[in-house]
Amino acid sequence: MTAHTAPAFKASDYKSDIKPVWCPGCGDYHVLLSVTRALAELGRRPEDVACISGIGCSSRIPAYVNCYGFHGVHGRSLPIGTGLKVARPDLTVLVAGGDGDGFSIGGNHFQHACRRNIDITYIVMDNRVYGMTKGQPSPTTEPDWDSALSPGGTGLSPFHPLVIALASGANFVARTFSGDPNRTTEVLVEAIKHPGFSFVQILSPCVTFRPDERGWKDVVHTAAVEETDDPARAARRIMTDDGFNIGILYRGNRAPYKLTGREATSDTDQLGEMFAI
Amino acid sequence: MTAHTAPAFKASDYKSDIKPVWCPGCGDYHVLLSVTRALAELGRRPEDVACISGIGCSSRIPAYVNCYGFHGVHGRSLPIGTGLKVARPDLTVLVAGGDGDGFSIGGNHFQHACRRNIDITYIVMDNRVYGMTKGQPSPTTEPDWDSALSPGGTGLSPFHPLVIALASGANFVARTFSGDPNRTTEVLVEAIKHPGFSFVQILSPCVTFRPDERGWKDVVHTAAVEETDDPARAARRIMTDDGFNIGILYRGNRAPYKLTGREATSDTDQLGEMFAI
Amino acid sequence: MTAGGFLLEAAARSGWFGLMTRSVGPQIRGGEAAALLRFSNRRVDVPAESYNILFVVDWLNFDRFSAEIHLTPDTMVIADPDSGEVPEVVVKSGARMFDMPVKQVLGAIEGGRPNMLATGVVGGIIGLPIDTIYELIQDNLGSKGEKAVNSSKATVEAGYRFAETLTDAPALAEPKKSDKRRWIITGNEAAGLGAVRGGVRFAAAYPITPGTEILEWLAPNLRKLGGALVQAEDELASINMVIGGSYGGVPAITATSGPGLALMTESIGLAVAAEVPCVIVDVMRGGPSTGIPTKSEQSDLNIAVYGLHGDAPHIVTAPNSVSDCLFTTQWSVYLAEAMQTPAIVLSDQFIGQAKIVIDPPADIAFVGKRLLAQNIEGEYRRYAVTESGVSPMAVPGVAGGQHTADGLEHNPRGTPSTRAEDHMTQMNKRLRKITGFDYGSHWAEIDGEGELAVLTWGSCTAAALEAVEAAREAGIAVKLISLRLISPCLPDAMAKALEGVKKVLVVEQTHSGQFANYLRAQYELPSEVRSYHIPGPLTIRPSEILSQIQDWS
Amino acid sequence: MTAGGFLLEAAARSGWFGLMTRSVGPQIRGGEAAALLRFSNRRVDVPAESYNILFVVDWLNFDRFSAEIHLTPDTMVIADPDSGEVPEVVVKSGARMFDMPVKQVLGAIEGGRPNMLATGVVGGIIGLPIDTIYELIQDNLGSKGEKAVNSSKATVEAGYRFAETLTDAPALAEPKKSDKRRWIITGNEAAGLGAVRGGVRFAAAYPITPGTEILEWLAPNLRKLGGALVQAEDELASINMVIGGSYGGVPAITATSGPGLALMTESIGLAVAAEVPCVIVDVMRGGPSTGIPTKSEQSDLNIAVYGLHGDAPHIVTAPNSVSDCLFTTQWSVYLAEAMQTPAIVLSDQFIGQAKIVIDPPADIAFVGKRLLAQNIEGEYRRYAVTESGVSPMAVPGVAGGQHTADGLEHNPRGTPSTRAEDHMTQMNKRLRKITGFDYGSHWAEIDGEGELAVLTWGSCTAAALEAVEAAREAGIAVKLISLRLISPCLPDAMAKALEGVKKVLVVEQTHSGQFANYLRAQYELPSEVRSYHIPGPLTIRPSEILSQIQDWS
Ligand SMILES: Cc1ncc(C[n+]2csc(CCOP(=O)(O)OP(=O)(O)O)c2C)c(N)n1
Ligand SMILES: Cc1ncc(C[n+]2csc(CCOP(=O)(O)OP(=O)(O)O)c2C)c(N)n1
Ligand code: SF4
Ligand code: SF4
Ligand SMILES: [Mg+2]
Ligand SMILES: [Mg+2]
Repeated sequence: MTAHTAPAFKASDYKSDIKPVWCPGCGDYHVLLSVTRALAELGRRPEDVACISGIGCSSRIPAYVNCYGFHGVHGRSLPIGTGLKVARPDLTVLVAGGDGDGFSIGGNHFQHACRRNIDITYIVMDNRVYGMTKGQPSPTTEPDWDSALSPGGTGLSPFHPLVIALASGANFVARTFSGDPNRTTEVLVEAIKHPGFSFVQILSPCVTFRPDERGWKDVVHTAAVEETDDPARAARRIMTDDGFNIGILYRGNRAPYKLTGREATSDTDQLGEMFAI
Repeated sequence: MTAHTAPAFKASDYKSDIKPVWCPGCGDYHVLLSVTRALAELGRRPEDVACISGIGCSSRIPAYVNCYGFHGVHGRSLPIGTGLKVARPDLTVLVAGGDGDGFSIGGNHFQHACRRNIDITYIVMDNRVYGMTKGQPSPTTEPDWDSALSPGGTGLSPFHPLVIALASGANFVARTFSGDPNRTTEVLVEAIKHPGFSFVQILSPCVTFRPDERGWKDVVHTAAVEETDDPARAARRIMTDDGFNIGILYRGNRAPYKLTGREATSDTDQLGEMFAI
Repeated sequence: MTAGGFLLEAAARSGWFGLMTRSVGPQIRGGEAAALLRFSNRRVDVPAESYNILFVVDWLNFDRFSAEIHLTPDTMVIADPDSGEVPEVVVKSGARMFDMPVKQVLGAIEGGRPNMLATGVVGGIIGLPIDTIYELIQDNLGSKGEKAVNSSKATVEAGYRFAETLTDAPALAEPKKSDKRRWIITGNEAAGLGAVRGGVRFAAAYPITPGTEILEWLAPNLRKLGGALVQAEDELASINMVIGGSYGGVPAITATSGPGLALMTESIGLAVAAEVPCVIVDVMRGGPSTGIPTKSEQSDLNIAVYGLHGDAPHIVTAPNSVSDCLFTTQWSVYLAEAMQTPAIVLSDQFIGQAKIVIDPPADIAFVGKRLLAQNIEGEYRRYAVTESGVSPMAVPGVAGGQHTADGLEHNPRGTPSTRAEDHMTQMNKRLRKITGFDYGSHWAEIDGEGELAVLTWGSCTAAALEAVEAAREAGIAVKLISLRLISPCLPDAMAKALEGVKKVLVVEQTHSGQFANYLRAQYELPSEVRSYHIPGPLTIRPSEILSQIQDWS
Repeated sequence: MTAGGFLLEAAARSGWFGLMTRSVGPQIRGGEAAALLRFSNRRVDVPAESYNILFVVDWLNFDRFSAEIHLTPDTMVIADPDSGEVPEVVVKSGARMFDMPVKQVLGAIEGGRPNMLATGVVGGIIGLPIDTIYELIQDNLGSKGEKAVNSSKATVEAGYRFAETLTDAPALAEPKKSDKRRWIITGNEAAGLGAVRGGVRFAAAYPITPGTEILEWLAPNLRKLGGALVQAEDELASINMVIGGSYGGVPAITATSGPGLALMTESIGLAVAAEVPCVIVDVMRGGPSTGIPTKSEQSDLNIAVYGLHGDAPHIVTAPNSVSDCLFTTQWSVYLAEAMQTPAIVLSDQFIGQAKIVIDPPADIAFVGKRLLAQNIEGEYRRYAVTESGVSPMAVPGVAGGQHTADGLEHNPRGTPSTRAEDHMTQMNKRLRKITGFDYGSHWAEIDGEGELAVLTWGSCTAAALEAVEAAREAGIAVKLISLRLISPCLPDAMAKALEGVKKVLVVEQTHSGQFANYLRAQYELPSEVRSYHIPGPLTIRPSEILSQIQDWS
């Protein structure tokens, strides 16, 4: 864990008093735990943190974190987070949600948020399913997973969020497993601290519609190689990985979106004068 | 050029009698020429071809091609093309448009169309600008290109359409230059013939808002290496190219979306019976 | 299968009609849930006003349901005395309490489950033949092995035995058997079936509560018909896929709910301008925004009618009951195809998800038939100006029909035009198509006569009908007019329906009175109009409407 | 600068008022184009009914403009006899033809360009001081070097010389000079300035004709004020960025046109439910679908008022002239902030892109002021129920104000709730905020008295005002009521405005009479109502309205 002075906050300071709607055993409980621990570790005051989400089981997380939150509409969390951070560069902005919210309906914002490289952290609780709507395939679902909406499976090659993040320009790319909150907390701390757009995919089982994902705890493994700051190397590694490599895979030094230097040089009266003939 | 028997059609058979609205010198004139030539080369009857687009200067192309056409709304050409091809697998479906239409507002459909890998061909006339709305930066615009909407440039790293296409699962990826209609025609013929989703980026200068792009003719060059069917190799090559490599960069053998075997096994009366107690 | 499902099906097999709705708490899975059933020997389309029997597995968070489950001093409440304190609302209701050692009984049976006990107790009280339930258990659990079947049977039997100990139990009226096998169906399933009966062979899907089941019904069943469903990345894609499929000549549909409809409006406008038929079923839920996804409301009327930018005439219909989802969806496919324009079908969570017993619906004649251009000679004009406004459509594959469908304003050939004349001509044509069409008598259901008319639509209809019938029994003559065709409006038909009517009571499930406002804008109504509008989540009950009628008579 | 720009500015510098619009053909660049100017010694807000002077560079595709450029026997047409055949419509008009060897004159001047010649001819005819034009040339072309300046001057002079040869030329009335420097501004620029005057410091942008210029004006100017504009990937992103920025406490805006507004409605509903203020300017163009992007229409009224799913009360305003874009946008920022709700501003292509000379507008007092929660003690309730409906809003950074803004229905704390009571409470609160607000007199512009009232809105206002003034001169008393606040409706204020009015003529630029329908639904109008509605692309002319008034008097 990163060296730090004794934190002024405990994880419980970031826990709200609202009871999650999640099913017993849902992976998202551990994500919540890791987020609160990471915030405590970073020691940012709850009122200086905002957590923005879309719609889905995972997207319920803002209400359970004691910070400013916004539970927006399905797929639009990143634009809300972007607007907030550009308007208020002083805040720590987390954006969180599911694989459906982030890669299906929200897939365009995902690419463009990576490109824009604003200093926010995007956490996707990837359970390879639409949990909230009761079990339809998401972009990350295996092609042969059977469901009512896609009987026999979609037959489509799954979406590779980490490759897309990297190819689009994200500045920090990591994958963790919700069942390992210690490692997840560490990664989140690094992600939040890293300048620019940080993307963290958290494999978070949906025990209700994907009971098979309980088995993930046995297949995840620490990435064999060291993190890199070379996008091409990172891409090669991720394109050929098995989807269960855990760790920080890319920590780049792309220039983040410029948020500073916003001193007023004019007032509205002066602007009006430009129309005078 | 591919070997073929004497074509039954001439390029002019695919040219409609509607006068393009394009500026004199616009690169899109040559794209139109290449498309009609490619169709003639392939010898598909005009009524069996459909050309679908969104909104933008480039998206005006369907009306200028003598085939079935659909000039849809901004950014949604790929879903229209997808629906059409799934409903009518017998047709040759081309989808065409600009970099704004395809990568900005339509960026989500682009990724997901690549994943879905339906047997259609997607042609993007990339001029690195929004031409139709008079010169705003598009996702492929250079970060320092100055404009009214982004004074001094966007500062963002450009979107890499070929990398995204490849990472998302497109089955054929190529780049050509509108100023070279012979090569463009050849590539289009191959793209249309190749099963699954074929993506062709055509560098097509906007002489009005990007007069500098007239210089493209001097910088484009044939890709130094042979085409490949290994996505990882192709990705490495494209991620490090200068954006002006011309040629077929990836010709894959991913399984296309299954469109066949759609024999009815039931009628609506039988379906109703399932509700009988 | 849930206890409710068992009871409904057993009752249906025994000759009763019935209706079941479900209500759940906020937990995604594993939280509190209630099944609400009503039985009768005639078709029922509305939940019960109050309940005769309440079987309680435990009282945890019962308060969440108390507004939906109306108890009276006649209600029998059967609960485990150890399952927690009886909620105050139950005590206050004066309901008759019966103790049953639920946990103890279940503990005594290996594999004993609460749903089977509930089935047994309720089945026993209302007099369902136990053999029918056994039959059902065999049908449903047979594949799980004899052990599962036997423990279920034993649990049901324990329930029946307990039921025998009860006094003054409510009994059902004699069943009305039928030669034809009745159906059990939800509104969402009925909409799916109506779509394919109307000719739909292509669908595009993005899931959303409570519209998902239509899509999930269509996915396997379109395949069986040789058609296809594509799961889209979002609603912007799904509506455009539908437009693409339909442009190819294949009748196409999608289903969604308010938030999804909002995302589709730009492209629905494209379908209007480019004249591509398509059907969008909006299974309405509580709004605005994400609102209350699991509960019903009629508040998407405004967006459905007025939600497209520009002047964009199109069709809006609404099923007036669970089973009418079949007819109205089928009819809407027919209308969309006939007029080459989008049709929005406004269903809602209540009629979409309620499960109902019905007599098997007749196959109706409405099958989408598009006016096609074939054997084209000479210049083809896609948007040719015709008397009806409908122009023969060439679909890909037809030689000589090449044209570009366009959302830009165009001349009759389809070439973009900014001329005032072309704009006016095409606007008139698009409007004429839908205002000049002969909708027959299907535009509304009209029942009875009276100086007072209840004017309503959609899922309020069944409650209004019960209220009107009750009013008549109480000697008040009331007419019921329920609109199935919401838009366009039919001034002449309405004027005829309103002949002799002096007072109109408009009933709808919205907060702002959207339907009343819409009627006021578009129709000539009698001078006395009252608007009864209550938003969701509770369905409007017949008694509420009845008291409005009585107040005004 | 175009000839039109030179003439307008030269006239303004010399003390005249004026208005310029432009019309172009379908070519993206390089096709036919026309600049339409009207000058006066009082402010003009409507294009001319007919034109006194037509200077023609060439006749190619003139037909495209003939519906917009009304010629009379008084019109002087100056054209090169070698520039093609005079179009029939021109011949038929009986206009006076003057030959000018345009090509020859230009050929004789090195670097001579048609725009300068047009400037010279027209400037000469109407009597603009040539020195003012020289001054302008110096200001605009000085940086291009002396040669460019001199050839421009020479071309202008040639024009003046030609003008001197003309007889019976129309002359302008005496100019009205002012001590204060007048402004030349377009409606889109005025909207941008209004936004920042109202306190906007954040914007998100996706370009679309004809809204782009607002965004392009804001981009550099927000920077100068220490604010920021982000170019978004689409309108779904831009509206949500605006919501995010505003949630951070920074007043925020976006501008778009119909297709973009359609994409935004889902998220505007979020802003309603989550109670986040924001402003969306819709610069309307011809609809439906892509429609006629370069031409004006008022047909987004329906979607602006009714286009959100669910019951979603919000603000809709409309500027009533080019310069009122400033006031109305500024006021809308104020309203949105005060009521913590979205405000949609309905501008249109005509007022957005027309260029006008005005007296410098006064700085008005409306600066957005949000009710903030500060020094929070105890439990913070974001959606606390208050008398006004407005709840103090905690913005990030304020200790103790942590909460989750939500589009799901919620209780006062913001926790999601499906309870009927919470739904009703929050629905009432959201509605109360906007119906109970004191809008002062700004809700409408009211002019004159009469038994006949013209009821209109937006860009039809100026034409209606000219028509009403002409009617008065003809002895007909007419009242004008132009609504600036489209939604919510203010029944009391309208009732007062309609006191003594017996007949109402509703005027709007739509095909279906959207405004008339809306008024009918929401207001009590006198029994005699006539609706004059004409869709785009041509702007409604004062004379059309006048003849409606005369017909009915
Ligand atoms: C516009 C819109 N379309 C569809 C929905 C329905 N919907 C709610 S959540 C969801 C998918 C959630 O999946 P994911 O983001 O993976 O979250 P999870 O529930 O799996 O955590 C969908 C489709 C919606 N709320 N809004
Ligand atoms: C929903 C919507 N938003 C915005 C627009 C405005 N618009 C029309 S074309 C265009 C960009 C076109 O750029 P591109 O696709 O690169 O085409 P080009 O004109 O450069 O060929 C935009 C933003 C629109 N028509 N619809
Ligand atoms: S449905 Fe799946 S993702 Fe949703 S709360 Fe339950 S376990 Fe978690
Ligand atoms: S603006 Fe650019 S892209 Fe558009 S037609 Fe002109 S040159 Fe071509
Ligand atoms: Mg998921
Ligand atoms: Mg472009």
